[in-house]
Amino acid sequence: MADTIVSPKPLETTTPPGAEVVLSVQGVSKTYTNGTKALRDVSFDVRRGEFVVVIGPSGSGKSTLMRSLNRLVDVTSGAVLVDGESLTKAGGARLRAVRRRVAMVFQHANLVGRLTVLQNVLHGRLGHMGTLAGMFGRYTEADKQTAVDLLREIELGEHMYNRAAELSGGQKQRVGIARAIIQDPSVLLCDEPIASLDPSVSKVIMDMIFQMATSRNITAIVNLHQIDVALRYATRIIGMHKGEIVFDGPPADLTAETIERIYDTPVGELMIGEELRGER
Amino acid sequence: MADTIVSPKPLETTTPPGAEVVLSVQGVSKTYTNGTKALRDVSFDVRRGEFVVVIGPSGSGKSTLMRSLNRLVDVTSGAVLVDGESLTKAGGARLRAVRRRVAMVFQHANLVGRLTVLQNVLHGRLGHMGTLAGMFGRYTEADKQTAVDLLREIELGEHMYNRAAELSGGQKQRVGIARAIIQDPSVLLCDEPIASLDPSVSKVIMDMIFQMATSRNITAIVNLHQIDVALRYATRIIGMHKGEIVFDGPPADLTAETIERIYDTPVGELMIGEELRGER
Amino acid sequence: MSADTLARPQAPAARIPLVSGQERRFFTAALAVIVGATALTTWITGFNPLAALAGMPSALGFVAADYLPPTVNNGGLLARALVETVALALTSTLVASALAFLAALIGCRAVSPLPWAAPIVRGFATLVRNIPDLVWAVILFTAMGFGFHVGFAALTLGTFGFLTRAFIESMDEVSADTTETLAAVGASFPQRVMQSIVPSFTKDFIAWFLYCIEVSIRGATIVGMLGGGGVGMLLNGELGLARWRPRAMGTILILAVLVIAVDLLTSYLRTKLLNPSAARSAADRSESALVVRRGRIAVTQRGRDREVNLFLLCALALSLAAFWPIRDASWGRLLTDFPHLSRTLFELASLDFSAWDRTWTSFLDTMGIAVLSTVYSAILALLIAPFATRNLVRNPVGPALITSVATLIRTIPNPVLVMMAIAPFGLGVTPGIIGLTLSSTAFFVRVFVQGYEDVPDETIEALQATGAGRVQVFLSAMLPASRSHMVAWIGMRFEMNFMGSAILGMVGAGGVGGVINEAVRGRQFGVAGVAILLVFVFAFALELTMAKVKRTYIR
Amino acid sequence: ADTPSGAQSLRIGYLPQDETPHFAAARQGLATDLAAATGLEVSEYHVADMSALVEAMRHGHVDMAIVGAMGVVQAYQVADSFPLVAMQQEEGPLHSDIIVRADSGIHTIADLMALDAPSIAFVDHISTTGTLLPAIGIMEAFPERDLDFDDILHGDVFSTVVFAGGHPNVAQAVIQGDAVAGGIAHRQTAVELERLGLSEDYLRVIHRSEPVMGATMVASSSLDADLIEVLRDFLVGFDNEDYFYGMWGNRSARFFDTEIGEFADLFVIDEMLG
Ligand SMILES: Nc1ncnc2c1ncn2[C@@H]1O[C@H](COP(=O)(O)OP(=O)(O)OP(=O)(O)O)[C@@H](O)[C@H]1O
Ligand SMILES: Nc1ncnc2c1ncn2[C@@H]1O[C@H](COP(=O)(O)OP(=O)(O)OP(=O)(O)O)[C@@H](O)[C@H]1O
Ligand SMILES: [Mg+2]
Ligand SMILES: [Mg+2]
Repeated sequence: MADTIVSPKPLETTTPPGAEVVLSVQGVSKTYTNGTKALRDVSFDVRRGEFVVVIGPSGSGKSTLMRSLNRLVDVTSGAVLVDGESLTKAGGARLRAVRRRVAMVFQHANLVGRLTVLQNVLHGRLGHMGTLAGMFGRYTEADKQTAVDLLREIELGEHMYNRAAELSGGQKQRVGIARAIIQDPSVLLCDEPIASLDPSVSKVIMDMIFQMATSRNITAIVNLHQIDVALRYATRIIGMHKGEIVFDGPPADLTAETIERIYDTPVGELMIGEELRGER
Repeated sequence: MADTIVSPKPLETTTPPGAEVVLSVQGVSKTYTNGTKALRDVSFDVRRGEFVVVIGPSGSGKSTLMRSLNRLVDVTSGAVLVDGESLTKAGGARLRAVRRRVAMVFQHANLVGRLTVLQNVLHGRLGHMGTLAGMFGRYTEADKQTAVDLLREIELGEHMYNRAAELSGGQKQRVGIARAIIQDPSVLLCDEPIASLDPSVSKVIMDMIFQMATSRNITAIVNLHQIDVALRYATRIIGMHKGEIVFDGPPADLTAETIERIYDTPVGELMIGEELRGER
Repeated sequence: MSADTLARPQAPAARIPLVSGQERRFFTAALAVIVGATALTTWITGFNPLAALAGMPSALGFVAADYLPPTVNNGGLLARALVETVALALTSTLVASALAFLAALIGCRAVSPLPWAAPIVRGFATLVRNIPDLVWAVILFTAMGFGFHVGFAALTLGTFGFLTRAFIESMDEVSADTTETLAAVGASFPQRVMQSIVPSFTKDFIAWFLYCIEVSIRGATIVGMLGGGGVGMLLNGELGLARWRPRAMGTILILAVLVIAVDLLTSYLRTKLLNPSAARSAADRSESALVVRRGRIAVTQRGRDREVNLFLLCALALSLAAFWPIRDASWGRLLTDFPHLSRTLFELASLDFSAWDRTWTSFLDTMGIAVLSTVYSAILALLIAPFATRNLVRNPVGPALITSVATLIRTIPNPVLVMMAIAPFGLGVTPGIIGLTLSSTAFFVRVFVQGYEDVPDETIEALQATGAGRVQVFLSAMLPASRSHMVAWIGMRFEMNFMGSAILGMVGAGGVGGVINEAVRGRQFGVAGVAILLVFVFAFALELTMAKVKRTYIR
Repeated sequence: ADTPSGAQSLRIGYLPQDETPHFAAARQGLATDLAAATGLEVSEYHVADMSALVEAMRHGHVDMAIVGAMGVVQAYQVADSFPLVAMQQEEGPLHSDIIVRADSGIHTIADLMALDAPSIAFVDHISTTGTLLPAIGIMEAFPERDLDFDDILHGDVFSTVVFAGGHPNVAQAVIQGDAVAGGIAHRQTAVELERLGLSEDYLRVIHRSEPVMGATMVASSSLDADLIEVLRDFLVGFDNEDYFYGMWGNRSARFFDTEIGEFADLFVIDEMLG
């Protein structure tokens, strides 16, 4: 059994400093119309191949950050650059083109329940198609074949023609990942992809995200609540607290004090693995 | 900080064999109308003061078991005895009287969102009231005072008059616990009380359940997905697999093999703390 | 939390309140408004609920003496009229729902490609919706002549206004998440519509479509009474002479059978189509190999949505076929006569306040009818509905019985109910109040039952688990949990009753509708314009108030 | 009148009139003068529908009402009421017409019936001048066909029958072409033509009935006999021109004494209705 217990992480936990910057967040702030300051002057760069995990308590702005990275929320100030191109200013067709390079996996997968699994995966190709073809679901045979292969790879081949609404939570999430991957993105955003999944399913999903991202050299940014999971996969951890980044570094640097600062709670009061409780 | 890292568990992890049996499950099976066999001949006794955690993969019958303990589902065969009284045969007023001794905490708290926190807590008293008084929400001042005190104890005093729907997930769960406790039960059932809560909140909730149960000498039975959490609180663990009990014993006896048997998955494939991965 | 609410429990002698001061004040205020409005309108109209209750037995006696035994005079004629009325309902619902879908796409802020146009679409829908269908019918009949084409236009307009709002609300709910997801993928607006909104929305679309068919059959009957033809026209003739009443009853009963059949069929379709059985989907799982048709990979399984698609196809075919019985209508004139409409609207807009006094007193009567019928029917339904709720009553016979009586009452056109009430209760507002109370009680029973049955099982279980009895569970969980649903329906029905009472005047029960009818017949459009404006302003203010109350207090 | 004989109050019912420019104020003229003359408290009800009004009279909710000729028959038959006074206009008695558009090339009922798809507009099912008399005109034009009302109103004599709900609406239906012909009270045609700004000869009359009784005040038999005489005298002598202008657009109209015998023809028609 010992051979199954391998850390999924590549040996070098820091990214080659030479890799190019894929995503650049520059002084981003977001104040919602009700006055909530969800992000306060957040800046960081992400390079190709990094696997970044964002942690932080509820309401610290993790989701808001994610959603500003593909402009599902418009930031109040600052700029987001994807592959050097500004997302903040793009509009219409250019916005669509940038968005297609940033894929997103949501907490509840957000599939269209009445469509088949295959159709849901193929939605990932819409950004690459002409409007008319996309409207009527006239996907190319090549795209369809890719989708079928991808579904087989994630072991959902036999559920291809099921309605998405009929799947279990973990299966839905796998479809969500396939939809993101078929988009052929540079950046993969995942917002709490394993919240409320059971431990065996969580493992499958995290492994899948990790494996898909590394094998395709996609940069991943993942929001998580589980610190131990974060430590197991991340090449870099960003800790948020009240809309600000209070930690940004390799997992090895995440001390108990830092965790306390992020969660504003003594470590003893957190439901985390024993190994994090003392000094590391 | 070291002083915060105390195990919440009392030192003796096995229950005094002399304590009386509070709950007795005798050969219970449950087949749903669609043919699913959710429980197959399940038997066990629980004594006063035990803190039992039930673990098992999705669909193994944990929720069904819980719900047959207060007859929210009718078992197909077998018997459940609470304080020696058969739940299976009781009807009408007697069923209500037995139910009042078995309180339940649900995964999503299941509060009536439109009522105030105080009203939701007081629902726990309905089983103790005459129908007429209960009908018009005429709770006694003593009950109301108890509810207020309980809410202060769980630090929700200032949310007393908030609508339940306005609370966060963790706060809702605390109200659900208060509603169960005010019922003055012999047995407290909790069905995945911390699924989808963040780690700091999970800790608060589990501590609260543990503290409420031990301080009032209430027997607790808790369904959990997190094995590490189970190990931290349980005085006894029951492992289920496909409707059957495949493990029943003190946490110390839960080996990696047992875990594999319960989850039907190599330990390496489970998202659980590192300390469980090797032989214990 | 303000300090005063916290302070109270600490005072030893004081009773501990269960709700906050703010909420208590809101409920006190709401109760005061309702009691005040009831008292005021009782005073204005002189309606005596006890006398009404006491008069009920003799009312039934009169109805029995005049209307029974039901007879059918001319079966072929009746059959043709029924077909025409159903055809009118089907075609107008089809066209209105297609237009409303397009309008909702623009008007729904979450998905609109033209956010700036959203308020305009909503505004137009509001304008259309807040003028009763029958007023539209009268305006259109006057401007564009008579016949099915005008009845069609009036019904389509009314349904359009209603459906646009309903669709916008559904779209806000069902597709926000997935539409956003497709936006994140880089999909364009038309792609989002076809790939996310349309599939997610099918369910609600079908539900609303079926609901509107039912409502439109009633609407088509009443529009028919005014000049639209069909069974309403026939009924109007049969009500003309006292000795023809049994014929009218025969027609009503056959209409009731038809509506109940449509009702049963639609609720069967609703459950069948909208909640496909678990057994079926489990069976589907086995047939899962890759399907390649003519060298192309299939993205759906053939027959996957067979039932829903079949339904949509049948509905479309039937609605199109429904143009056949009314094919002789002068459809072309809808276009050629359209300019006449602008002249009539212009004449209406040349407001004439010379009959203001009478308009105002009639308006107060209308208000009285609306307020009192809503209050009394809500009270009646609150008492009746629990006995028709399947998760409360063990024996299914009671609920079934209550539901079918309610459906029968809802079938009888309001004007006919009012006519029946004239004999025992005399003229004026009393028969109007009684007629509307009856029909809205039937309505409330249905929606309250739906609300109770929709309360999540988990909530009910949580209460059962505390040892609470059935009555306690009902009062502590189901009633509060469905409160906002009930308040929303009561508000909506008040709007409907207000417009309904405005309409009643047009067929014989006084109120502001009488002024409109009389003025239009006397070709005094300016006077009618004032009355319509009054109705619109009030209905619109009511809608805004209800929306605000819902947003602020009834989350 | 709570106790009909010892009446303290008098309740008058009105139907909507199709030619009423100033109806509300005008009616008040009668109520005020009548109250002053009799010392009774006079209240008015406005009822939009003849059968509802007759229903109200039948059950004692209304003491007097102004109705059309067919309404008199109904009130007599079912509501135990009788005609008190009828309205006469100076320019002569009331007729019922069948009208067509002047440019239609139709001059007689026979022309109309010779069309491929003859169509007609009526007021409603039981209007004397707007439905029944025109229908009788058609029956009499084809005695050999032995038609009855059902054939004309619902049968296949016409390819389309429009019930327009009011006299002006009938004129409008003919003008707009909803129906080729229309049945209408004869003085109504001009009113609608004037509103639409059309010349008087835009429409042609192809059939005109014998004179009929116009608007008639009926009274309940349960009223005190002395009171009935007081009322009759008052109404016959009533000369408030504003009232007559308001109600019928004619200052010189007046009420005249009438009795049930003058409605004999209408009872025959009622018989024919089945
Ligand atoms: N649409 C919105 N309008 C107003 N405020 C919002 C909106 N969305 C989020 N917020 C607020 O912004 C803050 C950050 O929220 P966000 O969802 O980004 O946090 P999070 O870290 O993702 O939390 P969680 O762990 O609960 O998902 C919170 O205070 C939240 O209440
Ligand atoms: N009401 C029901 N009708 C039919 N089958 C049911 C019903 N409830 C549960 N089941 C089935 O019974 C089995 C046991 O379900 P149960 O909910 O008890 O499992 P569980 O261990 O609580 O799972 P989870 O961890 O997902 O909550 C499953 O196969 C489930 O599909
Ligand atoms: Mg979040
Ligand atoms: Mg469960």
